[in-house]
Amino acid sequence: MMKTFKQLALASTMLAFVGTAAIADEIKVGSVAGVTGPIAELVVPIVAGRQMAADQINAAGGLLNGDTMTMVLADSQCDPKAGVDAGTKVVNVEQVVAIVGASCSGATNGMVQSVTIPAGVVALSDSATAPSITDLDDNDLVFRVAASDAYQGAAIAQLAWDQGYRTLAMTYANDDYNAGLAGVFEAAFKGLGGTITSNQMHEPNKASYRSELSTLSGNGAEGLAIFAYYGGSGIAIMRNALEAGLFEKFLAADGMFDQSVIDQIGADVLRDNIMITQAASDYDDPSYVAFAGAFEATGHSPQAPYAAHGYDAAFLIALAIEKAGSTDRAAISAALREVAGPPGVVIRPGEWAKAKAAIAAGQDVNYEGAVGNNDFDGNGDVTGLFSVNVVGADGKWTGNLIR
Amino acid sequence: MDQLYGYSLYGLSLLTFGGIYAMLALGLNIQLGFTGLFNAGIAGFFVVGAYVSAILSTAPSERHIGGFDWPIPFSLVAAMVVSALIGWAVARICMRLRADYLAIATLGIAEILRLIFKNETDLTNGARGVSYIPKPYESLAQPWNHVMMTVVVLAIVAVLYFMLERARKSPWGRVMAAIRENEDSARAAGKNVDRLRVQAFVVGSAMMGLGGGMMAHHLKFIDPNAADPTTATFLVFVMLIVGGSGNNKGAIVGALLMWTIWSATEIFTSMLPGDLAIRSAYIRVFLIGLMLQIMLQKFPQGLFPEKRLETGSSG
Amino acid sequence: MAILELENIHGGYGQTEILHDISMRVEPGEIVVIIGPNGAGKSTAMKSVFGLLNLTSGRILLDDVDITNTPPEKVVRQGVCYVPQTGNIFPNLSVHENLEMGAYVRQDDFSGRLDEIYELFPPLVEKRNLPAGTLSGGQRQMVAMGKALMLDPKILLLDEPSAGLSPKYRGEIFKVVRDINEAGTPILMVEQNAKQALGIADRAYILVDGKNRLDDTGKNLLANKEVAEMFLGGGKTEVKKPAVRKARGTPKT
Amino acid sequence: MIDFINFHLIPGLVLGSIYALGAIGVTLTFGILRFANFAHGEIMTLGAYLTLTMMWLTGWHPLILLPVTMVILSLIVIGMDQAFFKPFRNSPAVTVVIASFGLMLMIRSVTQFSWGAQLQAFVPGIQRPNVFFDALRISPKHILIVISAMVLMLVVHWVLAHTRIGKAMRAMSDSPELARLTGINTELVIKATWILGACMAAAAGVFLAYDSHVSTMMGFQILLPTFAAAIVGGIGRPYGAMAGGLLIGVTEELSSYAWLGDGPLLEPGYKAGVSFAIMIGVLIWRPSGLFRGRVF
Repeated sequence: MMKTFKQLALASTMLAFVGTAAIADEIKVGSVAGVTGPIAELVVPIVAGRQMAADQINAAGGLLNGDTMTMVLADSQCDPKAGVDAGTKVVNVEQVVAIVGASCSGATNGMVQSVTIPAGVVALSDSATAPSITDLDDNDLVFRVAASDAYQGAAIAQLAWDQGYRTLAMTYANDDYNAGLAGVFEAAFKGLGGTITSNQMHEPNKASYRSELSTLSGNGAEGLAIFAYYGGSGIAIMRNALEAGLFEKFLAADGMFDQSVIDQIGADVLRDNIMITQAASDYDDPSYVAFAGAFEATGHSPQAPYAAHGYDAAFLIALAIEKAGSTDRAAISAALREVAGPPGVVIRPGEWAKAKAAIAAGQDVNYEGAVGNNDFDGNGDVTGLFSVNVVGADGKWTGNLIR
Repeated sequence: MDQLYGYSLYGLSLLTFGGIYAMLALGLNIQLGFTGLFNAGIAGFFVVGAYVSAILSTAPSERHIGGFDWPIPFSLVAAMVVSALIGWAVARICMRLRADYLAIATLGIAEILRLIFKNETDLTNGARGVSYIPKPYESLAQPWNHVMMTVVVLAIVAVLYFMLERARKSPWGRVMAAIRENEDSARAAGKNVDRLRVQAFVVGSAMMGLGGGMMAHHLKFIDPNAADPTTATFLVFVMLIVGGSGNNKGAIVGALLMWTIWSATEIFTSMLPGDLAIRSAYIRVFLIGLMLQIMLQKFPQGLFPEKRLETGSSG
Repeated sequence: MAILELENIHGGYGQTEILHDISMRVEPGEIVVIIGPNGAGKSTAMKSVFGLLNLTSGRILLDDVDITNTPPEKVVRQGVCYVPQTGNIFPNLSVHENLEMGAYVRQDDFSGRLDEIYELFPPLVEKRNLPAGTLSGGQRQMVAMGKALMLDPKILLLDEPSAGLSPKYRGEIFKVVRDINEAGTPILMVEQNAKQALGIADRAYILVDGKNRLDDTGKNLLANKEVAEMFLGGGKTEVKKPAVRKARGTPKT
Repeated sequence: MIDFINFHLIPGLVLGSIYALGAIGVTLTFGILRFANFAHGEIMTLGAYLTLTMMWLTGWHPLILLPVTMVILSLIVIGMDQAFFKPFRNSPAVTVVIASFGLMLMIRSVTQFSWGAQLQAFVPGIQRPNVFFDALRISPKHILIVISAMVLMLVVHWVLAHTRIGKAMRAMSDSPELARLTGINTELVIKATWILGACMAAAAGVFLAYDSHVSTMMGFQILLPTFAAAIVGGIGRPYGAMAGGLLIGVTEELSSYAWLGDGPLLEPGYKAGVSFAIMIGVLIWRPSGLFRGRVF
């Protein structure tokens, strides 16, 4: 027992040492994400995206007077309890100047309402998409680069309509993200004149969805719209549906956008049969290309859902700090809008040195990010650009911006 | 200076969370510690209390039924009453079951409760949760809002503690201890064992409902994910076992200590570079499991072993 | 040379001492009976042989080998078999499987022994594939004894084999006990039915309050006036009996 | 009607076979060691990941690797027993159950740490079902899963009914005290119990992964239905567990069949609650399980 205690004590001393060693000239930004919990598999690339932004910035001169930008990770577990706890830690103990996160809408809702708004810290979420975040009474302290489901739901509905779908069956995982998206989609598709033959909620993480699919397929729909995380239930549903021959055509949103969908189901089966919208920039857009090249070099797929958002969010926070010229939380919050939208020198991913020079010269900057122009509206939301993605000849997703 | 101020605020947060968990742990202590009832469905009573208090106290909203704009004290009482009623129903049904059967049954019931709150979208806004839950003293300027929240939580814990200590030393508490030690002889001595057990279960459930309600007010937001069994059930068990099952002081200290460990370890692990920081989140869970094992194997009585009362000649 | 010898043992469960200086022995070929009032430590004394309680002093010798505080699974391997008063069969196993379990520690072929057991207990033959829990009380007792005899033990310990049985079965069980003994197995037995037990006993020990009170041959004790008053008397004991039964119902006395 | 068989009954049987295999381990532990092992779900998960790792190394079919997985998993589980359960042999059930909570958290984090949270698949691509009689659609992997599960259940039956150690396991499940008095080496029986349970858990995990995918939470997600299966069948009764598993699996799938009108009988969102509801019902009205009395 004593031995265990000694080892623990030793370990914590070492950690404390690492901590103190890094404190010199660093500016901390909170990185709150659902590292454990139901979307653990999605979070890894998102955090990597945020980290890559910080690494690039530090390599290109750092913040303000060469200070290091440190992303302080805290686990929000997709649980509002953990979200509040994580927010408290980064705000009070780590004294972060701003926060990127949290991941899930529920954790974000708790964190901002209970912690960051009262504390006056700006929170910029890269993946919380619930419409309920839009109308928070937030003193301009809550922003997101992920478009509200209200936009994406409508975008998928329009896409489906344009592709000639008139009757669709739909199913959604019962979680904060997918339930919101499904609601918007249903209303929008019906508004266009389409018919939803059957709409079913499902509980994620079940071993089989065959009986649900059988009910869904009853009324002769042309395809199935799936709102789910690929890991929680999305892949299982598509697999079950294809194996049973119940549906051949699928529509989905960015929770399903991952290479593992193709890897696990098979490119040949999915080619021409699936369309996934994703909040993203045009893949030919120089901003996206700049991000994708660098991110791929870190060993992650640039197409991973919300990874580019993570990058943009961290980069925007850095720009706001630089623009504010200080680590004052209120000043950063005020500067965030200015650096995100026009007018100003256009800054693209990776162009930190250019941004730093422009700001030093007193110019305005306008970040055009990997996922779009990131211009915030009055509620701190972005309209977002969406791409439609299909399976390309190489077995990878290929996307085109929806105009 | 800022750093010190920040640490103080974090300290308040630890006390608030720890205090709310202490309510859950005290509730569990009545059931498991005093009476030997193995309730593995803490999350169920927690989520009931949280939603009841949340919906009653919020301003009217289109997203869910109500709100009813009740003052927080009233909504908390309602949360306790509803949790107690559900506890009563569960107890009536499950009281005859052997310890581990009871655990599995209550775990299943908690899961069903969570599914109800998640699926009955018209009532609860489903998975999207309830927002704008009022928080006691939130209009005060920082840090006094935090200070007052902590004071409220700790005051409730203190009241519960004194009530439970009195109950433990009362004839009622002695009979409970006697039942746990030897059910047959308590029965032989003419005690209505089943009724007393139901009482203990109901009181414990009400306290878990109170904890859930306080958590909703503290978070200002609640969704079904907050009733995740790992942090709403298992963590409470760890707290009680570490503190000392059967000892109210142990339940409180266990809750405060384990919450601090649960929360504060991350401050260290997040200093690890990149990928390791993510992976260390898993290690944190591992350490909690290991700690539980070490406590159970080396210190099964916990930090505060139960003070055995003389159960008298009736036992 | 005694098969089994208890020398001045003290001990009990946990901290409570129940046996205060008990000595007894079983010679080859004997039936030895332990009788005594309730709570005298009769069953406890028997369990002490099986390493089921904590002995603080004294020793237990099996064939002059010290087996004090040896755990039960090892005592069985030394050739001592014990039939507890209750829970002495595996109710969900068939009769046949119960007997096979009795031979668990045997590595050799025991089919011959199985036949002998069925010969000793003919009613079991047609029930051999039924779960033992479905049998009547007397037949269960046969299964329990048969199971214990599978090892052809050096000595057989029986804890109140006739408890709870109807008078008809009781007689049968005592007959079986004598048959077993006549086939060469020494028996140490605790009994409430003192009269019948002393009738078949070569020698008997009377324990009171965890101490030796009397020991003599079965015949002499049957004739002993004090014993007659304590255990064999007329109406007095009959009145006492229900009370005794009830008290016995409390767990693990 | 054919839809009923294709999309409700057959998936129910597949799922039920998996539950049944898991429930055998749960029920054996419950019967012989007298506690509900909450770590059993993570043991199933571990089985799936071990197989996955070996598939990366060898490229062989998961079912061929299953025996190897069984051996490795058995060794791991026996090690766990020595380190984390043996100290509690004489403790009350509550303590051991809480210890198993702890172990559950530990195994899960080790799995997440070692293999990451990312979803994995045994076999990429999908497998179209074979069509029999123009209407009956059964996927080859489902045939494989159900048949393998049946074979394994027969093996379990054979072990319990005809081997010395199997009978000793049942004896100890009946009465641990008498088992000791009979000279049964209880530690050996406990080891055998873990081995048999681990082998079945390995199969359950591998079949589940083979039918869908490998994830770190997969075992925990089927843990409660597995408990339900064990309880419905009567705790400590492997044959009951098999029947209970099939019953729970089929009922879960049938609950959302359109028995009345067009809509599903029960909203699929509540599907996860079906097994708990059955379990609680059984606990209340028939605590000894559906198959009281003679079990074999």
